[in-house]
Amino acid sequence: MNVKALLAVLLIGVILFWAVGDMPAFGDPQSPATRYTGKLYVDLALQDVGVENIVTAILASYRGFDTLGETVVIFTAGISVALLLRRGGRL
Amino acid sequence: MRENVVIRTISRISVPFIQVFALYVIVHGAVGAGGGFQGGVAFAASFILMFIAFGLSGVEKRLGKKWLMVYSIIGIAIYAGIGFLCLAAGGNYLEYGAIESAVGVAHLHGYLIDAVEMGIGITVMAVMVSIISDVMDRDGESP
Amino acid sequence: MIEHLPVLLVTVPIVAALLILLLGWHDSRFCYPLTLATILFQFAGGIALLIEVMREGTIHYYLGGWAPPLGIEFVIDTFNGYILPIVLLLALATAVYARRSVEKEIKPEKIVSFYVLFQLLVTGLVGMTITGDIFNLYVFLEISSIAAYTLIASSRKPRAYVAALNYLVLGSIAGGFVLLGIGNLYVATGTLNMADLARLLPASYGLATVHTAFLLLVIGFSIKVALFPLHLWLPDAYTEAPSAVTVLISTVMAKVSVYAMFRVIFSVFTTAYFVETVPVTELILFIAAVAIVAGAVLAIAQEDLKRMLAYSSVSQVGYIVFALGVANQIALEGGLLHILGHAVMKGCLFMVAGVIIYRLGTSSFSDLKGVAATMPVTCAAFALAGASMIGVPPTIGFASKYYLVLGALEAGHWVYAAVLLAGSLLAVGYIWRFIEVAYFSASSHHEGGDHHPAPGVREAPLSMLVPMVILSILCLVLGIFVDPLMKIVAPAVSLLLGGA
Amino acid sequence: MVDVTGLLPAVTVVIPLLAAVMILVSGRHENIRDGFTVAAAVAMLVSVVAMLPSILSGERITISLIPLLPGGDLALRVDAFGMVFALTAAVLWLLNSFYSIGYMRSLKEHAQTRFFFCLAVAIAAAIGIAFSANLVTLLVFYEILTIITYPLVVHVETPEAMAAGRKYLAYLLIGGIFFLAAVILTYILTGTTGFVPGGFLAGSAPPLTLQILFVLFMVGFVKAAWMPLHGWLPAAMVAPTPVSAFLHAVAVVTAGVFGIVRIAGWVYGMDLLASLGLGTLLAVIASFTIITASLFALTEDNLKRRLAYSTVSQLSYILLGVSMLSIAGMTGAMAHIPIHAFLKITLFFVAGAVIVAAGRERISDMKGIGRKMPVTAVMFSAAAIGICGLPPLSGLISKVYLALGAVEGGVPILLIVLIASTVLNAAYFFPIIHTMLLGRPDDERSLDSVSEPPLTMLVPIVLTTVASVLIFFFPSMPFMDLVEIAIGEITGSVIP
Amino acid sequence: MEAVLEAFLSHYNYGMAIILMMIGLYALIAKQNLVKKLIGLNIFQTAIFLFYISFADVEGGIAPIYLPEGMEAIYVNPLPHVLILTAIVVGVSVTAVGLSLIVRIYEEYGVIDEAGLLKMVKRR
Amino acid sequence: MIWDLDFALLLFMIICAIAAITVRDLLHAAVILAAYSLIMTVLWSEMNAVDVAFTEAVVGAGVTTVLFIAAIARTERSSSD
Repeated sequence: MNVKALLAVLLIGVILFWAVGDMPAFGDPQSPATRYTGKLYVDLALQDVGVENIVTAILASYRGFDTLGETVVIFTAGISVALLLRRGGRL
Repeated sequence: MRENVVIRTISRISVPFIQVFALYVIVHGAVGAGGGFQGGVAFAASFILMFIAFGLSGVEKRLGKKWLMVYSIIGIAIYAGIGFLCLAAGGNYLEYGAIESAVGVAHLHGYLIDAVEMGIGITVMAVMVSIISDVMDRDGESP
Repeated sequence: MIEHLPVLLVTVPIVAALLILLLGWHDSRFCYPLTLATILFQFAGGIALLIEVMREGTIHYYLGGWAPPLGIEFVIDTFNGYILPIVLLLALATAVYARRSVEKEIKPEKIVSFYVLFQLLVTGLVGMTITGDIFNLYVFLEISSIAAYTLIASSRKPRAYVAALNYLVLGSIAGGFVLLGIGNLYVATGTLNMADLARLLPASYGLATVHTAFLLLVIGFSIKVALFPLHLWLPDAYTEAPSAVTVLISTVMAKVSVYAMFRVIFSVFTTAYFVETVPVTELILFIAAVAIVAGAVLAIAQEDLKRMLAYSSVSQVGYIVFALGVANQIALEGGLLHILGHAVMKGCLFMVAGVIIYRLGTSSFSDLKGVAATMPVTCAAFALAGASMIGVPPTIGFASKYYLVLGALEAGHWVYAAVLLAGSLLAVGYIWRFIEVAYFSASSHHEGGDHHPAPGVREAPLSMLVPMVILSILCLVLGIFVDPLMKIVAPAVSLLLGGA
Repeated sequence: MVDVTGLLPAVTVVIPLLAAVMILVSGRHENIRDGFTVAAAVAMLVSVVAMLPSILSGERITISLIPLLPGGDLALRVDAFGMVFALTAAVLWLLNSFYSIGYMRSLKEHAQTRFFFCLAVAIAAAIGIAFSANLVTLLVFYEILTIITYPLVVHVETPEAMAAGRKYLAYLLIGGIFFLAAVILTYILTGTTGFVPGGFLAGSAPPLTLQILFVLFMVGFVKAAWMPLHGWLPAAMVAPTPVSAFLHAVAVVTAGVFGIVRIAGWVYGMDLLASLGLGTLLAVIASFTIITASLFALTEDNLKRRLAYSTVSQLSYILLGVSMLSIAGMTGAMAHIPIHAFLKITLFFVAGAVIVAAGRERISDMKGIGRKMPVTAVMFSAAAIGICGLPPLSGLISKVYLALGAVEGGVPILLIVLIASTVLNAAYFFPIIHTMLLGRPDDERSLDSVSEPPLTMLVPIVLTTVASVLIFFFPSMPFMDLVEIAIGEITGSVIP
Repeated sequence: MEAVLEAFLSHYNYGMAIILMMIGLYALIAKQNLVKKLIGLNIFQTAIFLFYISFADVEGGIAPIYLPEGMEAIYVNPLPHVLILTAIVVGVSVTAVGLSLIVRIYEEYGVIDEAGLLKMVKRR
Repeated sequence: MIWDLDFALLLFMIICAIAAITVRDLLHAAVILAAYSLIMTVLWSEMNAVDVAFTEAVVGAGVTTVLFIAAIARTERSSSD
């Protein structure tokens, strides 16, 4: 079991290392991600949303729906734990 | 939990500070590091401290598990509700600009984001407290 | 308000879930009607969207008014326009069915949270179906996963906890892989919007990053759909979950995972990528063929109805993935048809298993002798849906298999077509186990007249019977009126193969 | 050949289906339930007969129900050959209904509702097979027939019956898979599956492919019980006798040979078969089956099993006729379908009657039973003589045509097969006749309780025998006329 | 040598993240103890997060919070941060549910390692 | 960006990770996991991801650890592997 797991993990690791080879260098300002959407957000956030923290701007406005989803996830977890562990009561 | 006067006193003093800090974190989200989620968890931390200091049952009695659920509902409801308000104002879902133009007030955007963050914070706080009390609780509410 | 329908399909149920919790706290009798009403609304909305898509073409909905790639968008095209009503139809049927089974299998004080999670699960799956943003897909995937873990564990059986934890572990690995795959895609292109990805990816088809992303996403979703070597979580989870949950996850959740897989492979990577750039179709075909045969053989070996059906799911997933491997118009039409067909028939079969557990408290074959005498309608539903599973004409199962074999032969995959046909023979092997036990078991033999019911065992309650019978009749009706159905499926397949 | 659109074919198929539903609904009230069976049988017969005149005048009634799959709508077309099968099935089902009711009630069998329900659906499927306008429709009804006859085969639910049922399913479903593959292959090769008189496959693929395809079809029609794929048929003898009658005469095996003739005449065409050398293949299979099955029949003591092997042997006469690839041979083949059906059902009816009236299944137990059941035994003898091909029963007609065909087709060796099989037929039938009529029971008193079966069973026996005699004397009414039209269709020479 | 160092420097933290992932994944698959599995899950997830944060970084960039008006700066890519904020929440939710399940399993069977569990499940 | 600091932190994290999954005492493992999270926090804030670092500090080192400890307190501390 251990050997099998180790092999599987190593396989995944090799694949990932292979992928890293073609990735833009660490901190490369010309990487596609930074050049494309990253720059768009940085350029637009202040005038579009009007908050200083770009992360918050994206979190709450551009990708606000993801955050709603995130809140639902945590809500789901809360209900789940209540269902699993709570005894008595109404949940 | 052991009854320890020092812990109790210190927590009694520090809990309000933590809570104020948590609120600050939530509101601060727009301008600096922080936001609803972090603030919510920090707020929950104050309750965890109380769990440790006063024991579960005492705090739960004061808090009421029912209210935790209600809070978590209120939190999401704020968020989703703002989304629906945007619909009502004629925009797409969560399109804050629509509310701005419907109400006619500029710069409402930031406040709406604060409100949304508040909603997240409330939900996260309530759920975290609820989860942790559930996991810590050995005997359940009423066996 | 019609233009906001896409988002309402997801947000209204979220609010409804809150309402279910709040009102349910007050009185748990509110839960069921609320859940039902919400899913009914979603179903109606899904149908409306399908009609809209067929008439007007693809619908884009920008959340927050932000155009992609900045914002998240919902996209409804012919493909998910077709999947959405299926998902919601099954969810609706399950919701109707759930009531009595939940009353029996879930502790009374847990009913409220059960329905909340049920609602959230459906919502998450609808969100997965409807979204056009790959990270949003991940978020909804996790909502539905977490709800599913708990729902599986919500039956009172101790083994259910173990099954749920196993699923959680594998599901988290799947989630992690999907997340990693998304990360790799993002690194390569800088966007998360699926259409945008499809536009930008061809430029980087040579990168190892993209290949890895493809691999990770496919492995991740394969775990979720329980493709053969990665199916280990499925049998326990399906067997130990409460009946209603089994129906829901075996139909809706499995199908949405398949949808997500197809969506990513076809709409993000496009056929050009996985047929030409990285020719993996042969491998996919091989795995699918192994899945078909192995799943069916394992199913035959089972001694428990529910477990047998679970393994049968492993086999049937192979058929759908098979279409992916063939990747031509006809085979994919068969695959999409099988998504519908398998959802309907497996839903019906698991409902039968649930009903039997509801009445007899067991689903082990040795305890089911002559059950057809006491539960004739239930067993008739099983027979019909089972015939569809085998692929007896003119059921939907036959139609999809016909298309699949036709597609495989057209692509020149003779051997795999033969495997496909052999798979349907193996299906006879496991379906017939139940038929023999239920209908023709020696213990049910009474001289003269019809069978005498065993005391205490009666036909299932009406609210469980009706969705079950409707689904089983659907197996037949859809199979007969398969041509009108193809008017929806064919454009969906063209869309997938068109690559946009 | 004129195609006319008409609703009647669909109506004919729907009648028994409706009856099936009504049977389920009225299951608790025996008389009403059986009333529906009879009513449906009568209605179906009327409906079939109503189509007869226009078919005889050279028309074909078509109706396309709904588009189903690529390669074929769900479409029905009644032509002369389909009519041969449909008419046989309709007439025999009516008789079989009466007989079944009598049989089931006499033996107080369990689950009668299920039984009659399945019978009704099965006859609908059989009629559907007869009226299919293309391979897809044929496949649909063929598979339905397979599945729905399973509950009939395992009706008694003993372990032996269950084993037989598994065998039955295994053979027929594997066959069905081959058939499905063949249909899809046909569609891929030609883009159509609709039956065309004289065939439509010619030139669509290299010979080897077409040869393989034909083998697929042959395995697909395993219902024809050709050797060595006949194992399911004797095994299925554990079923109640009306089911055996149904399997052997009314629908199932007939559907198999019907399918093969359809494929030969309407998909391949005789010229193509000849050029592919498939006639020889068929001839070998058929001859082997005829002789071997007859030998097997000789060794069986169980009456029903002996009859089963007799069926296996007789069915291959039809294949033999096809294999001659001549007009006379084909005529004999087609004519043998109704002729054999009428004769064989009589034999099974008698076998069932003996079970009901005397509770005996083994031939050696039937000594002298004819004294107590004179009518039954005489009818049996008559039908057996008919099968052997002696006048004045219809069996002679097809044999003559087959012999003609062998000569005409230039394969006189097949004549030897025919003669040998006739001898063998006599060899396994005459001992039975002898035992029944002239044998002396070991224990005289054991026959005391034996008497003629109830009228509902006796009348069908007499009627089928009379029908066989009538066919001999008036062969053209209507079967030979229909066969002639069908032959005209596939050979292109229009004989109105 | 220079080139090797260059290549190493430009990708080493991806590599480290992958090693962490492998450690986590190994624990998740191979460890018998259920709590250990969840610890592995946590490591696996945080490693993925590290991966995301790594490719968000920009040479010489600063945190994505606008400086007072008029001041020019390079900001790091904010989008992965947002994604990871969401993913962290998902991660903690899964952990919470997983731990609840483990607690329940322990209450039912009295063991929390897989081998023991297998034995217990078989016995019942 | 100070690459040797980064590297040292990453190395230390790997050590922590290995320790966390090999230690027999689950409570120790949980605490080591908390340390791992804290280092992660430092690393992220050093990579200019302040929001994420903040969250990881609160969640990884805070909530997750509390959850683990609470769960271990309800089950058992020792692990066979």
